Amino acid sequence: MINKNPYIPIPMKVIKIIDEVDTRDIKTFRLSFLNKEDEASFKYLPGQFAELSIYGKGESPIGIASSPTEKGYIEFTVMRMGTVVPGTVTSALHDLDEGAQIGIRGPLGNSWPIEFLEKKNVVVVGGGFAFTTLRSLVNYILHEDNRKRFGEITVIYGARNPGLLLYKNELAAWQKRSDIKTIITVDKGDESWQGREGFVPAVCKEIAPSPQNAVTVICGPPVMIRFTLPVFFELGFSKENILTSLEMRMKCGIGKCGRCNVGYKYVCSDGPVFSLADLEELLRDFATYK
Amino acid sequence: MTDFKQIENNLKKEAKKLLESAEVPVVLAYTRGYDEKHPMPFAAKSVADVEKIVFNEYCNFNMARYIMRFPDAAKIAIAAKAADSRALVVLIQEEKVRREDLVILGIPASGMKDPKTDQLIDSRTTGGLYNPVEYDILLGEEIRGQKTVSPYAVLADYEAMDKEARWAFWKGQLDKCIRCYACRKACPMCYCDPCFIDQNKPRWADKAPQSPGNMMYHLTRFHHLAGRCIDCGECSRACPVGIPLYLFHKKVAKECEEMFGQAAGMKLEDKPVLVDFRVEDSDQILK
Amino acid sequence: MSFEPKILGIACNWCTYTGADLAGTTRLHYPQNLRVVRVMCSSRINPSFIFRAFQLGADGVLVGGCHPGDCHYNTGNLYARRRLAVTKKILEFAGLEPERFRVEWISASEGNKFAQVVTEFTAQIKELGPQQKLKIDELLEKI
Amino acid sequence: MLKKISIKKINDLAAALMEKGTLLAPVKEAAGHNFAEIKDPQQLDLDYYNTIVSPKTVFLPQKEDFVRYETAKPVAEAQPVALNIKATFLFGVRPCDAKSFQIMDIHFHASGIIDPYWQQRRDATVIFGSAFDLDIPAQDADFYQTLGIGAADPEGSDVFMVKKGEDLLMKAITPQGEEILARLAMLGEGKPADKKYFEEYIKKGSQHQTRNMCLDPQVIAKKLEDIFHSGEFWQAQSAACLSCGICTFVCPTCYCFDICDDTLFSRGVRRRVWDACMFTDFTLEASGHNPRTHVYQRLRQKVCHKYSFHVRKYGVISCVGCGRCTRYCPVNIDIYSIIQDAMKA
Repeated sequence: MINKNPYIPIPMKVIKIIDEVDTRDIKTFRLSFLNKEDEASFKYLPGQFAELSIYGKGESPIGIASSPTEKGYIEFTVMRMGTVVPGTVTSALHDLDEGAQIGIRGPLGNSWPIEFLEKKNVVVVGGGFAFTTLRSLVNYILHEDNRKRFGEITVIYGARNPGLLLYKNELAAWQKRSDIKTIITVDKGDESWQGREGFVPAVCKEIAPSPQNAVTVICGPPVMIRFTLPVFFELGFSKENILTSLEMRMKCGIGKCGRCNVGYKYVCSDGPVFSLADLEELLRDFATYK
Repeated sequence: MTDFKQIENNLKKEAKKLLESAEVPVVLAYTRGYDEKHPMPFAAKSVADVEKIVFNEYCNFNMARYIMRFPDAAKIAIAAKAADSRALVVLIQEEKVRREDLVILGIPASGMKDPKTDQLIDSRTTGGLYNPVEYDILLGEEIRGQKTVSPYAVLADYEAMDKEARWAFWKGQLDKCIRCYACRKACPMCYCDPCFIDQNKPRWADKAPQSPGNMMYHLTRFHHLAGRCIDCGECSRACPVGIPLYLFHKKVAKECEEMFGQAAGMKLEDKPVLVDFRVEDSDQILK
Repeated sequence: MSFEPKILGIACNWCTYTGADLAGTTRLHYPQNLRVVRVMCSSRINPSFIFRAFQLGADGVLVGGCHPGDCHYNTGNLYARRRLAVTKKILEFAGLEPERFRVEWISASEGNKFAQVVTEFTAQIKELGPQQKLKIDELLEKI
Repeated sequence: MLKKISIKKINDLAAALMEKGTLLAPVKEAAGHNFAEIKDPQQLDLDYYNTIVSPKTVFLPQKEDFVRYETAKPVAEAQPVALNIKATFLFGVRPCDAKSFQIMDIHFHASGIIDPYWQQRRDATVIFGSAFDLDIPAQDADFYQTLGIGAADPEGSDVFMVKKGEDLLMKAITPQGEEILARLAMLGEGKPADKKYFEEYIKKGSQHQTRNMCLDPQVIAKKLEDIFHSGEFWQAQSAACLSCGICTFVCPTCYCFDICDDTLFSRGVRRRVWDACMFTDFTLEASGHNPRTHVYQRLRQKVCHKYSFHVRKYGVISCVGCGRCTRYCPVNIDIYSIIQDAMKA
C-alpha cells in the first residue's frame, strides 16, 4: 500500500508522451513522481496495473508498461476508447500535454508470477494493444541483473498492420539481441514491410515452442486468445503453464467495490494474472475461450 | 363483476389454449410469490406452466413492462387490466410492439389492493378505469355501473397548495429518493437504453442521491412521461421510500389532456401528444 | 450592488439568432444579461437544458424560435411549442418559477422585437431576484 | 454487566447518549422507520419492527466524499475530505443487522487493505442491539433463522437490549459495551430475576420461528456453482425481475460502490456512491463490452455472490435473512425461494 488512504491518488507529472501508432489513438505516457516518498513506496512487478486518475473525469485501470528496472519514472500505454460509451478518462489523457499533472493509485493487482517463471523458458505471446504488461515483463527479464534467472525467451508479437505495432524501436533492438528470440508478425503488411505476415495463432503453430520446462504468457484480444490457446494445448503446454491477464470494469482496484468479480475472485485484487487452470475453476458470465 | 377466482380460471383456460396451439410461445400473467399476498409477474412458456398462473386482488403489476423482453417470440399473449391495456396502446403507438403480435387477454377488475398497505388501488392512485381499452379476449364480464371518480380528483389537495407549498412538498419528497431507479424500472413506458440519467456524455446529474441530481432525474422523467403516462401507479408502489410520484404524473397528464384534448393510451390511432402537433395549437399554452 | 441576472438565451439559428444579429447591426440597445446559445431549431431544445441551466445558476431562460408556420424545417417549432408548454407546466407544478422561463417567436427581421423582449424579460427577472430553488449551491459556492 | 431502565424513561437515556456523542436510532418516516440522527430525545421510538434501509448506512453511507479538487489546479493541491468522526451510538439494531456488520468487516478488512472510512466509523460506534419482540410473529419475508441468527441474538452488538414488561434490560456484551453502560448513571442494576429473564429470552429467541431451511454454506455454494450455467433456471427465477436497485440498496450486506467525480465548472468532488449489480451499466466497460447484459445474469450474480462467491472467498454466506430485499421488491422476488429452488434443482 502506497498511501494511507487507498482511495486518494498520488500526484505525478507527465514528462513524456509518445505517439505509438499510425492511427494516433495509442499513446505512451511517461510519468515521474512529484514526491520522493511516493517513489520509494511505489514498488511494482511486471503485470501489475494502476488507476490513472484525472480529477473531474474519473479513473481508469491501466497496466504498467514500464519495467521496474527502469528507474525514475513509470510508463502507461493508453488507447483512446469510445466506440459505444465515450471513454471519458482515456480521452482526457490523450488531450494532456507534457508537464501536466495527473493522479495515480497503485500498484494494484498481482503480477506475472516472476518466481514461478524463474529457471524456465518463457514464451511471450502478445497481440495488438495488449502488449503493454508483456513489454514490462520482457524488459524486466532482459535486464542484466535478471537475465540469468530465466531460460530461453521467445516473443511472438502480432498486430493488424505494421503501423499498429507498439514500441517499434524496442522491438528492433530485441531482434538484434541474441539472448531473446523475437518474432514480429502482422496480419497484413504494407509495401515497406519486410517481416512476417500471418495471424498470431498460425505463427505460434509454425514456431512451435517446446513445452519442455516452459511457460507461456498470453495477452491479446479475445479472438486471438481463443485461437491461440488450442495451439498451445496441442504443443503440450499444461493449463498451469498458460498464463493470461484479464480485464473487467473496475472502480476501486483494491477488491472493495465488488464490481470486477469473475466467479469468486476479484480481477483487481486476486488477478489480473490468472493461469488457465485458475480460470477453469471460476464461473464466468461469458467465455472468451473454449 | 366476475370474481378473481373465475378470472384466474379463465386466464388459465385461455393460456392453455394459446400455448397448446403453439402459435403463442409466451403468455404473460401472474404466479404465486412467496405467499398468497405476494404474487409475481410470470411468463408461462409451456402448458405445464399454466397451472402456476394465479390471479387475485394483489396482481397489480403492469405486465406491459415485460412485453419487450421476448424479441424472439413470434406472438405474445398478455394478461392486461385497464392500465396495462393503456400501456400496451402507447407502446403500439410508439412502435415498440405491433398489435398483430399481441394477444391481449383483457381483465376487467375492480378492488385491486396494494399488498404493502392493503389499501384499494382505485382512482385515487390509478387511472380510474375498470375495463381494458383494448383486448382480444375479455376474461370476465365488463364492469358497468361501478361508481367512477375522475382520476384527477385526488389532485384536489395538491392543487390547493400555493407555489411555495408545492416547492416545499416536492423538495421534501424528492430529497428522500435513494436513486434505486425502481420507478423507471417498474414503469412500462420507461424503455430507453440507456436512460438519460445513466449517460456519461453529457452527464445530466451526479450519481449520488442528493437534491440536485434527484431533481434533475425526477423533473426530466416527469417530462419524458408527459402525454405518455397511463397512470398505472406502478412507480409509486415500487418506491421503497414512499414518494407519491403518481401525483405529479397525474397532474401533468391532466394538464396535457386539457391542453391537447387527449388522454394517453386510449385509442390505437392516436399519437402521443408530444410527438404530435396541431397547427392551430394556441400560443396561450406557453404563457 | 444591484442584482444583475444571468439569463440564458437559446435561439434558433434561422430566425431568432438572425434577429439578434439584426438587433446588433442596427445598434439597438438591450441589457447585456443575456448569453445566447444557438441551436438549429427550437425543437432541438431538450427540456433538460432548461432544468440544467437553472441548476447551474441561470436566473432566467429565454427560448427563441421562428413564428409557427415559418419553421425552416416546416414543423419543428410546432413540436417545440407543445414540448416547451409542458416544460413550463412542470416548473409550475414543482413549485418552481415558470415566469423565469419564457418562449418567444422572433423572426429574422424582428431585431426590434428581440431587443424589446430581452429588455422586458431582464427587467422582469431583476424584479424576481436571484433564482435560488434549483441552483446547485454546494459546488458553486464553497470548496 | 446487566442494567435496566424503565421504558418510560427511555428519553432520559437518549438525552444522556446525545450528550456523549451522536445518537442514531430508527426514526419514523412516511414509508416506515429508518436510522437517523436523534435531535430531540423525545424522538426515540422503540415501536418498530425493522428499518427500511439497513443500518449499514452508518458505516457505509450512500455517498462518501473522498477528495475535493479544482480541475485547473495541480493534482497535489486537491484536498482530502476530513472524516469528522464523533463517538456514535447506534441504538436499536436488530440481531440480524448486528450480524451483518461482522460479515461486512471481513470484506472491508480483506486482501491486506482495510477500508479507512468503514473502519474509522466502526471503531467510533457502540452498537446497542435490540431483540425482536418474541410476542409478535416474525414477518413473512424474514428468514434469519435459516442463517443461524436468533431473534434475540446478542452477537455483533456491544450492548444488547431486551424488553421485560415496563423495563428495558441492557447487557454489555463487549468491553466497549461495559464502558458505556458504566458511564450511564440513570441505569439501574439488573436483579438476578432480570438476569434469568434475559438469558431465557435469548434462548427463546433462537426458537422464534421464521422461514427456515437447513442450509450448509459449503453445500449451497457448491450447488450454486453447479447450476451457474443453467440458463433455464436463472431465466425462470429472474422472469419478473425489473433490474432495479432496491434489493441491494436496502440490503445490510451489499457493499458494491461506484467511485465517481461530480464536477461543476472547475470545482469538483470525488466520491463513492452505492452501486448495484442489478444496474445495466454496472459492468459496462469503456470498450462497449458488457459481460452481463441480461437480467438473469445480474440476478444470478447477486444470488451467487451472496451464497456462493462469498462463501468461497470468505467462508460465510453474505446474507443475514433480514427479509428486506423480499419485503421491498416491487415484484416480490424472494431470495429465500430462489435458494430453496436452487437446492432442489
